[in-house]
Amino acid sequence: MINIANKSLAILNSKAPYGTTAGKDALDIALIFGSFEQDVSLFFQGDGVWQLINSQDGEIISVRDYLKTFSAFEFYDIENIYVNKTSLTERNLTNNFHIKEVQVLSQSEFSKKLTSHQTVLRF
Amino acid sequence: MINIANKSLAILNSKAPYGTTAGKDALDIALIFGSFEQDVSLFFQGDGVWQLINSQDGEIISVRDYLKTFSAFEFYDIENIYVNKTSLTERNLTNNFHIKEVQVLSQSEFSKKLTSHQTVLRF
Amino acid sequence: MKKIAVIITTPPFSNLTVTALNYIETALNTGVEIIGVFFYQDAVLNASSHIRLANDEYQTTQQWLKLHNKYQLPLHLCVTAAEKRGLTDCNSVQLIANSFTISGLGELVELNNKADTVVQF
Amino acid sequence: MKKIAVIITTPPFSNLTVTALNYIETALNTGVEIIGVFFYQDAVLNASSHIRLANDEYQTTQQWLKLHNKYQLPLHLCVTAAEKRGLTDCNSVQLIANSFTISGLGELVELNNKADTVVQF
Amino acid sequence: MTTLHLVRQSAFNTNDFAQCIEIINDNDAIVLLDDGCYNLHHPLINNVINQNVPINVLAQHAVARAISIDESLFLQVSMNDLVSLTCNHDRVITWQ
Amino acid sequence: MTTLHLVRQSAFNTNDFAQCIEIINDNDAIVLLDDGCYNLHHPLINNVINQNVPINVLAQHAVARAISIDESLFLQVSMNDLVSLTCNHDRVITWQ
Repeated sequence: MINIANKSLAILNSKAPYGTTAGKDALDIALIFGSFEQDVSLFFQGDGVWQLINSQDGEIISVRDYLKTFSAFEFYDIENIYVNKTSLTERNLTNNFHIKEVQVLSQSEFSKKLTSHQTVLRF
Repeated sequence: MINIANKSLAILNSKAPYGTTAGKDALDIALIFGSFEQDVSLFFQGDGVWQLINSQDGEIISVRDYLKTFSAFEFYDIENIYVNKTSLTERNLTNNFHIKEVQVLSQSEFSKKLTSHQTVLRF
Repeated sequence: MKKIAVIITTPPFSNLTVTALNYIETALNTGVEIIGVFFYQDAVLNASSHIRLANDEYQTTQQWLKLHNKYQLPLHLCVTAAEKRGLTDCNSVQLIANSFTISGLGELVELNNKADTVVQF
Repeated sequence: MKKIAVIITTPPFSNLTVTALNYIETALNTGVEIIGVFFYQDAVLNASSHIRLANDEYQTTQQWLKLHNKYQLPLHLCVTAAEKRGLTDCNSVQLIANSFTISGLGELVELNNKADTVVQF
Repeated sequence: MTTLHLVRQSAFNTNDFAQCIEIINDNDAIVLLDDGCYNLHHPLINNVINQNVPINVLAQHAVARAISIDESLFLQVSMNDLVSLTCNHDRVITWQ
Repeated sequence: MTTLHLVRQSAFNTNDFAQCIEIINDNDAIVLLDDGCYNLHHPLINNVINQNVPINVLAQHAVARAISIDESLFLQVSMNDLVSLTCNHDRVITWQ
């Protein structure tokens, strides 16, 4: 087997932003992979889609609001951000996100894109 | 207000036995309350009902099998053990339990009995 | 005034613990008597004197200390749950913050009997 | 033979960690190369040298030590996750078992690139 | 003898809210807090509305999550109100 | 390019298995282990059966939980088999 120098990583976010540290822990991995110029993509499914919704403010509940760091994705060359349309619809949510680059995918597109990555980590 | 010398405690078990320590942590509380001659009842709802099912063997997966301690309930004067019938039915489970004293209650009876206790802790 | 006992089961870096702290502080400010807080399961980590959080994160452990000092709030640590998580005082090594009392589940029996209501967080 | 990297996120007293240990031991016994284990989130507690479990419970930390000694299995601890949970080495206090290497998330980048497959537990 | 139910988990993620609904009685009250606020978007909330049980929402927790509260159906409460609610009921059950 | 899905949670308790089913492709395989074994009792397992995806069950984990495995529908596997499965697929996604 040949080792691949830059294996693509998909991070699948499944948890809401404030109730657990999962979203923050996943973000830390994304930023490190970005800063090492690795190919990293972010996926949001289930309650993970809440991480992308506009007008949230964690400071009201004394959370250091890591969602604000999402605006630094461009700086880290993290350009592929995908959200599952079905998860949005189930939650009666519109495409009103706090960052610009989000791509809304149908379930089959979402699955196809996710499994085009060599490594998938889920938080 | 007058302090009540022996406030009744209901412990509501909602988790399967081995995947988390919730069942064991709840049992430890039940046994302490029992040993202090407190009025304690056990309730099983949702995946908590798996804790009562017969023929399990945690030792196969290297768990110290705390379910075996359930047979000591009589010794601790823990006599009220209630299981939610709806939770059993949803899981296609029969009344085949590893201890004898289990009372299967309908949803409304289960709710009524649970809320007849002064304190309810849920694990 | 009502007497409340609180059981905490969530770790210091969880926002659920911040909710519990806000509840307790609000209760104490409004004259409700919190007769004690019992730390069980992952909540025992709240008693660690070695937690290092980033400066801009909510400093949970300092907040417990503040409530303990200001209101003489009793903070009871379940010793079995603590030992399971590597939190022990032995020999020269002190890991548990002074504001916490090392207790067993028997303390929970007492809190339950003394309180009018027990609130689990 | 395939090269596998493993990420663990569950604490030592969780049966999910026992599953991960069994997987790793079985892989090593059958000649699969485990290039490293990365401990993240609550899994950092696996590295605590102060854990006290009842004798009849599965001794997770001893099992990690055994695999480390027998197979030179690299055990990488995420330092930020560890500090958040009170697990630090400072001055006279040593809390982290010797078999673990204190690492950052950069180590995960390396493991991901070196491994054929990453398995998360 | 009424019970206050504290709901702290999203029904999209776990089964806790569904189990709470199995237990809730006519004279009880419910508080949505923490991730429980997401249940305002979940179909199960209609079961509680139909039961005519008072549904309180911890306002700060909903606002932090950008969840709006329909005041014709739900009561916005503060932490002070939550303290009062826990004192005014016979027992508290926490669904988390 | 096939994916191995490790399912470690009960669908009666959390939404993880439902999310797994959203992602699973025709050539994938699934392993039920830990509390994922309870999904043999959950209606969602029929979705996977209908998709003709191989459903492996870690035998020890099911036996410990007193869950019987219908061998006409499911494959009983050992930890050795699980190691092979993780080596023979292009990637592993863990649903926990």
